[in-house]
Order: sequence, then C-alpha cells, then structure tokens
Amino acid sequence: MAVLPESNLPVIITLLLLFGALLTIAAGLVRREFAWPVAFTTLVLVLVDALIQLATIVQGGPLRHTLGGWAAPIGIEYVVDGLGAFVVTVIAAVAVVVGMYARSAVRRENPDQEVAFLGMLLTLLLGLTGMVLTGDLFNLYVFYEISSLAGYSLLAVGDRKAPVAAFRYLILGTTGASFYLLGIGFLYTLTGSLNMADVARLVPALQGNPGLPVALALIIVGVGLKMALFPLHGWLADAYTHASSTSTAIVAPIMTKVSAFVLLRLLFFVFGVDLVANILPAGTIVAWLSAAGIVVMSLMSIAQRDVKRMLAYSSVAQLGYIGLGIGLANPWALTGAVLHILNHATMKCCLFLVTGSVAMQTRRTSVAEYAGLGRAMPWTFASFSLAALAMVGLPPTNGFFSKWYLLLGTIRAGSWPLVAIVAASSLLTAVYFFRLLESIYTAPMTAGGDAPEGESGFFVLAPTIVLGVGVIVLGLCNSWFVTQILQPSLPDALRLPGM
Amino acid sequence: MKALTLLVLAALGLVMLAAGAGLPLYGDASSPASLHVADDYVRGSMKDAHTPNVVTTMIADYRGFDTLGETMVVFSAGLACMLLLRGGERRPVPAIGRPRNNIVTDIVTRAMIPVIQLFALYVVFHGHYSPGGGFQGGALIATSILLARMVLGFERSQYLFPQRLGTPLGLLGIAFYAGVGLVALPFGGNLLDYSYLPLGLPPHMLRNWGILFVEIGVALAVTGTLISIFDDLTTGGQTGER
Amino acid sequence: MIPLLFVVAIVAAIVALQVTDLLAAAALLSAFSFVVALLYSALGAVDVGFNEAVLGAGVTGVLLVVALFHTRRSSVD
Amino acid sequence: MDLTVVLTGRAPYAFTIVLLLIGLYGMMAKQNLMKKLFGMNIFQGAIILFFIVHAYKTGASVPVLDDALGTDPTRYVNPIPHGLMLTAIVVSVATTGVALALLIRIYRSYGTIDEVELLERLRKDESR
Repeated sequence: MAVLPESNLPVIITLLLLFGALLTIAAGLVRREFAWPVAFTTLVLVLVDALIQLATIVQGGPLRHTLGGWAAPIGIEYVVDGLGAFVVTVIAAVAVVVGMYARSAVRRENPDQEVAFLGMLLTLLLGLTGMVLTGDLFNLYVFYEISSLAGYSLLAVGDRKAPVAAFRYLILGTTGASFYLLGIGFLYTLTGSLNMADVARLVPALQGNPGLPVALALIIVGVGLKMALFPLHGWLADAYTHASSTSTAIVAPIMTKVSAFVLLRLLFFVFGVDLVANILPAGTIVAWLSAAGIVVMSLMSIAQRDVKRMLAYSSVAQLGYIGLGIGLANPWALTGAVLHILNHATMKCCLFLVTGSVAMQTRRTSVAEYAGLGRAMPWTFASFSLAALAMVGLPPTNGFFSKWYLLLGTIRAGSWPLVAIVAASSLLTAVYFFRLLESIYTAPMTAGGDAPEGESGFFVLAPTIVLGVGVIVLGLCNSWFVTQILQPSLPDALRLPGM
Repeated sequence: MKALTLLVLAALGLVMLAAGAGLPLYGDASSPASLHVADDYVRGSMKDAHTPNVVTTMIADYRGFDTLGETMVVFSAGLACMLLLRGGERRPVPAIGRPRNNIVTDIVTRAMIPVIQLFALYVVFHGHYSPGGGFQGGALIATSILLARMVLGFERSQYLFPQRLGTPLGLLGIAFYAGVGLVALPFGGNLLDYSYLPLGLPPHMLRNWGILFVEIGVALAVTGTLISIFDDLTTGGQTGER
Repeated sequence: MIPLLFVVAIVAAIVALQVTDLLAAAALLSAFSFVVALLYSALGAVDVGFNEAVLGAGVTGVLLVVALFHTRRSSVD
Repeated sequence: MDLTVVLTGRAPYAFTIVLLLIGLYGMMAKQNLMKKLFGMNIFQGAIILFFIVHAYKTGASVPVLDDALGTDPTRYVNPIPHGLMLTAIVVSVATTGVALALLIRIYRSYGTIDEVELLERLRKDESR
C-alpha cells in the first residue's frame, strides 16, 4: 500500500473511532472481556494519529480533506488548523486517561453494561472530534447530535436519579440542537451554502438583513446550551452529580469545552469579529452573562455539601472564563479562553477521577466525609491538591496562566468591573477548595462511609497521577503552546502584538 | 408561571416573524439558496452519478459523509437503549408483546409482511430513480417485523427476525457503508470517493454503484437498529437468550 | 390544499398536546406526522415526505405506544 | 410591496413559526414528561417544515430529473434542504427512542412520569 497522504490524518481519527466503536460492540457480544482491550487500543491509536496530525500542522499548515472528492461548497470538507488539531489532541489525551480508568471503574460501577458503555464512550468521542474537525455547518449538526445522544445515555448511567437528570438534559439539549439547526436554516436560506469558509465569504454582504442577527442568536443559544453558558446551564449540575464517575470524567472535561471551541469558531471564523460586533451586541452579552455566571456559580459551589456537585457548579463557573474570553474578543482574553479549554479539561478530569476513586474505595461523597482522607490515600490526594491549586490559579500550575491572560484581556477591554470579577472569582474558588483541602489533610476522619484501605488499584491511580503531573507540565509549557499553535491559527485582528 | 411561558413564547414569535422579513419569499425561484450550490447538484446528478433522483445523489454521494454520521446517530440510539435497558432483573413481557391469538389479524399480518418487505426492497433498489432509498426501505423492513412483533406476539415472531440479531445487523450495515467509503483511501482517493471502487467501470457508473452499496448499508443498519430499539423497549431489556 | 394541510397540522398538534389520554395523544401525534408528511410531498419534497410517513408517523408512533405500555396512560394536563 | 404578495409569500413561514411555538409550549409548560416529548417532536417537525418551505419554488417539479425538463435548475425544487431534512427526521426518531428508554427507566425507579409528582418523590428520596 502506498503511503497515505497527510490530508488523510483527520478522517483517520473519525474512521478509527467509528470502527473502534463497532468492533468494541462486536467483540463484547462475543465475550464481555474482549470489549475493553479493543476500546483502549482504539483510544491509543487515536491519540497517536492526533499527535502526528498536530506535528504535521505545526510544520506544514492547515490540512484539508474533501470527503467524496467533491470540492468545498459542493461536498463536505474536513478543515483542521493548529487550534483544531490541538483541541483534538486534548480530547484524545483525556480519552486515553479516562479509558484506562474505565477498565476497573466501569466493571465495578455497572458491570452489566460494560460493553455498551465502552461503545458509547467511543461514539461520544466520534461526535466530539467530528465537531472540531468538520468545516461544514450541517455536518457539525450531525456530529453535535451524535455526541449529544451519547452524552445523554452516558450521563443516564449512574445512581437512581441519573435518568431523571439525563431526561432533563435531553429535552434541553435537543432544544439547543434544534435552535442551532434553525440558525443554520436561516444562514442557508440567506446564503445558499453550508460550508463554513463559503458562508464566511458570503455573509458580510448580508449586513442589515433582519434574518442575520436572529440566525446568530439562534446559533449562540444552540451551542451555548450544550456548552452550559451561564443562564443555559440548568441541566449540568444534576446530570454530573448523579452520573457514574467514568461518565462524568469523560463528559465534564471534554464536551462543554468542545462546544466552547465550536462557538469560538462560529463567531470568529464564520461570522467574523467585525460582523458580530455590528449586527448584535453578542460579544458584550456573552461576556457579561459569563461574568455573572462566574460569580453566581462560584457562590453556589461554596454552598454545596456534595463534592461532585460542588465540582459541577465550579465547572459552570470555569466555563464562564471561557465565555468571557470569547465575548471580549481581544487577543489576550481569547488566548486565555483557549488556554483555559485545555487547562480546565485536565484539572476537572483529575478532580472528577479522584471523586470517583474515593467513592469506589470508601463510598464517601460529601465534603464532610472527605475529612482526613489525605493520609489514607496520599497519592490520590496529591494529584487532587495540584488540580485544586490550578483551579484557584496559583503559579506555576496551568490555571494561573489562563487566568493571567484573561485578566490582561479584561484590563485591555478597559472594563474595571470585569477585572474585579475575574480577580474576585479566584478568591471565591480558593474559599471552597482550601476549605476542602484543609479538612482532607488536617481534620480527623469521620465515621460516614467505609474506612479507606489505602490507595486504589493501578488502573485508577495512574490516570489521576498523570493528570496531576500534567497540570504542572502544561503550566510550564504554556508559552510554547501560545506562540507555536494558538497565534498562527487566529485571524490577524485577534493575534497578540508581535506574533 | 404559565402566563410567563406564554409571554416568552409570544415575544419569541414576534422576533421570528420580524426576522422573516429578511428571508426570500415563499416560492421564490431566484432565492440565494437555489442559485448557489443547489444548481450544481441538479446539473451534475446525471453526469456525475447517472442518477436522476438528485436527493439520492446528494445524500449518498455529494454529502455522503452526513449520511454516514446519520447512520451512526441511529446506531447510537440503539446502543443507548441497550445501555439503559439491558441488564438488571428479568421482567414479564408487557401486554404489547403478548400474542393476540386472533385468527383474522394473524392471517392478514402474515399476508402483509411479504408484501411490505417486497415493496421495501423496491424502495431501496429503485432509490436512484424514484423517491426512496436506504432509510425509507430499511425503516419499511423494520416496520414489517414490528407489525409481526405486535400482532403475532414477541415470542412467536422470533422466527422472522431473532432478537439477538438486531445489533449485529446494525453493526454490519454501518461497517459496510464505511467499508465502501474506505476503499478509495489506499488508491489515493478521499474517503467516500466511489469513483475509486475497483469495478472497472467509468467514474459516473462507479458512483452509481457506490450509491447503491451505500443505500444497502444504510438499509441494513436502519433495519437492525430500529428492531433492536423496539425489542429493548418492549422487553424492557431482558434478552431472550440469557 | 397547502393552507388546509397547514391548518390541520396545527390543530392536530394542539389537540395532541391537550388530550389527557396519552394513547390518544400518541395517535394524534402520528396523525400530525402524517399530515406533515403530506405537506412535505405537496411542497415537492417527496423523499422527505416518504421518510416522515415511515419514520415519523410509523415507527415513532409504535415506539411511543410501546413505551406507554411500560408507563402510565393518563396524564394530568 | 402589495398585500397579497406579502400574505401568500409569508403565510407558510408564519404557519411554521406557529407550529414551532406550539412545540416549544409543549416542552416548557406541560408537566407530563411524555407530553414534553410530544412537544419536542412537534418542534422538530416545525423546523423541518421551515427548511422545506424555503426549498419550494412556484411551478417547479420534484427534484427527480425528467427528460422533458432537462437539467435546468430552475425547473426543480431545491434538493439540498430535502437531503438535509432526511437526516433531521432520522435524528428526531433516534432522539425519541433514547428519550423513551429514559422514561421507562424513570418510571421503573419512581413509578411516575409526571414532573410534579416526580419532584415530590425525588425530595422524599433526599430526606430519607
């Protein structure tokens, strides 16, 4: 076989996940034990492909693959720039880590459903990577729906309440998807094209058309619902709290971030910064709503007694940072937002994995019951502490850098209330995490739940440690990421000066 | 609360109606949508794929990747039912899965099933020339089995289509679809480019055959998955075998 | 023809939402789907009409009825 | 623009918006979860209708090429929204399937699919 051209790299990710999901089910139907090795091999191969793709793009520029051999506006194309390749790599890396964790966790938490669960996990990743890679608006909708269906059913696996939360998510999520579809409908009837680049070319001529702001608003609401942008976050807390730990650990770090990335792409690459600012004060609205979300959700986190629920609310607050960066749309804020997509994925995944392993080891879930566990499970909680420090935003963890860029962005925007909010929110985050850390390390153990029998097994512990170390490593590597990957793939108006 | 809902909806309705002023009028033949890409499809359908039904060419070839994704959507719905309902304790089959034992409905059903299936095959294989294709045909085959499941009863209709075959058939359908698309890659083509199929025909005929293969894959996937969804919902997840 | 179908579709939708017997509501929803399928065909979308008739009116209706057998048939609103 | 043009040119769009609102109302105001699902189906139907309405051209034929009409694009209805909506219909059926599986699970655990009763039972669960 001849060497495949580089432009095949993005579709190979999709194909690997597609056939991986099918093979996982097929192998699992033969024997249940066969499912995990197949699924995990697929995840590793996807990560390898994503890394090769990233390296190729950093050296050689964006990749395009026209599906079916039909050139852009006629057919569908995959377009991957550095940013997209980077987000795909993040997804693949988190997936490998969670896939490793899933081996023993799924078997313990829901043994009957192992095969379908692993197949669904790959389907979710198929949808999410597709959303990042595709360059076609309607194809994005298809992948949006694949990932949504997988998300509903993964989050419905868990305790007794999980299906109720998942049903609420399904109704809201479908509304979101339908709004997005209607937005596409408006754009299509106005421009006649579905290809992102083509629409971006045609859309400036439509300025002044009353259909355009409505299309923009529908798309923002549609993607915002999936991203849990502040007033649209209603589904998130319950769904994350009641789902099984593997479901949360895969859905929480990736799905909302991918949606944030999609929003960023639609706003800046399809509509364009100037147009968005002209037809609808969308940026300002998104920024202020996100700011409100940061404050309100941080306060909500402080009030929670259940650790997972606390993390869920803090997720919405952290998504506020990303929304704020996208809304402000200046180079610094945007850099912060994109950095935060990566950083929050690593730290939230780590935190959720720890809650999962604690629940499996000791059946403890509430803040009070975590007291004194630090000595019993030292490695687990060392990673937990690192991730918690990153959430607060202390150097040299990765959380510091994204918040730093965001702070610079708010200062540049000249909006002092926003500066105050970003600064104060770190303080609020510190309140709930330091309270937790203090009781973990200093307070005596409480009677609730089982006494821990030491650390979890290798397949549970290793992923948490990898992520804990990752928080530091990513913090140290952030300047490489900003200069090498992020800046070259942004539109000129959004680049940091001197890059 | 209800008044608030109505108020919100009324506001939304007004905004949408106002936005409608920017859209082309109903029946407008010179709207941007019909002048940009759609005309290429109409002009190219016969030339590129030798298929008069433009919608078939579009969903199976020009935008075939959407259809692959869509088949995956159906399959993931089947997987979701499997994930959510299978496992746990056995439950009795509910009233809808019990045999009716009514001789009239039994005979009518048995007579109708082959007719529906024959029509379904026509729909799949004639999708190039008339409305229809993999989705409609596959769904029709599934409905014929669903009819048997409801009238003859869950157990007595197993001979037509055993429950354990639903998911594997769905798997096979998607794998076939993606496999046909995959053939082009080693020959240097792009994914789903049927003109690289090694059949020794001119490109437009290869695409024509490619569309047929893809429709068959879709039909298999839709049939298998819809039946497996129905079976999981009726039995509440208890599998017949275990 | 087309305005009439629109009106019937809207009426079917409203009634399907207001009936308290869920089995009747499911039947009305199927009827709604079928009217909408006719509407698609009348607007020239024969493929879509066909698909909606088979999937929307047929399969969805059957699935709804099956689910109703597992849950409760009556509804408060 | 004169009134009849506005009426005939905008009426189908207005109808789809009405259907859209009915569906949304069902999703927002109904307390039976099954009814919410019905609302969702109507809502999605309305969106599909939106696409199909805008694909229509007065006096044009269905998008199956006919020798008598040749390959003149203005003689056929726009095929793109049709293809897209085939996908959307399948998606809506798939979503309904998943939703029904969830409803069966909810009913198994709580014995109700009414939102008000469900919230009550959830609260009872919590206090236990």
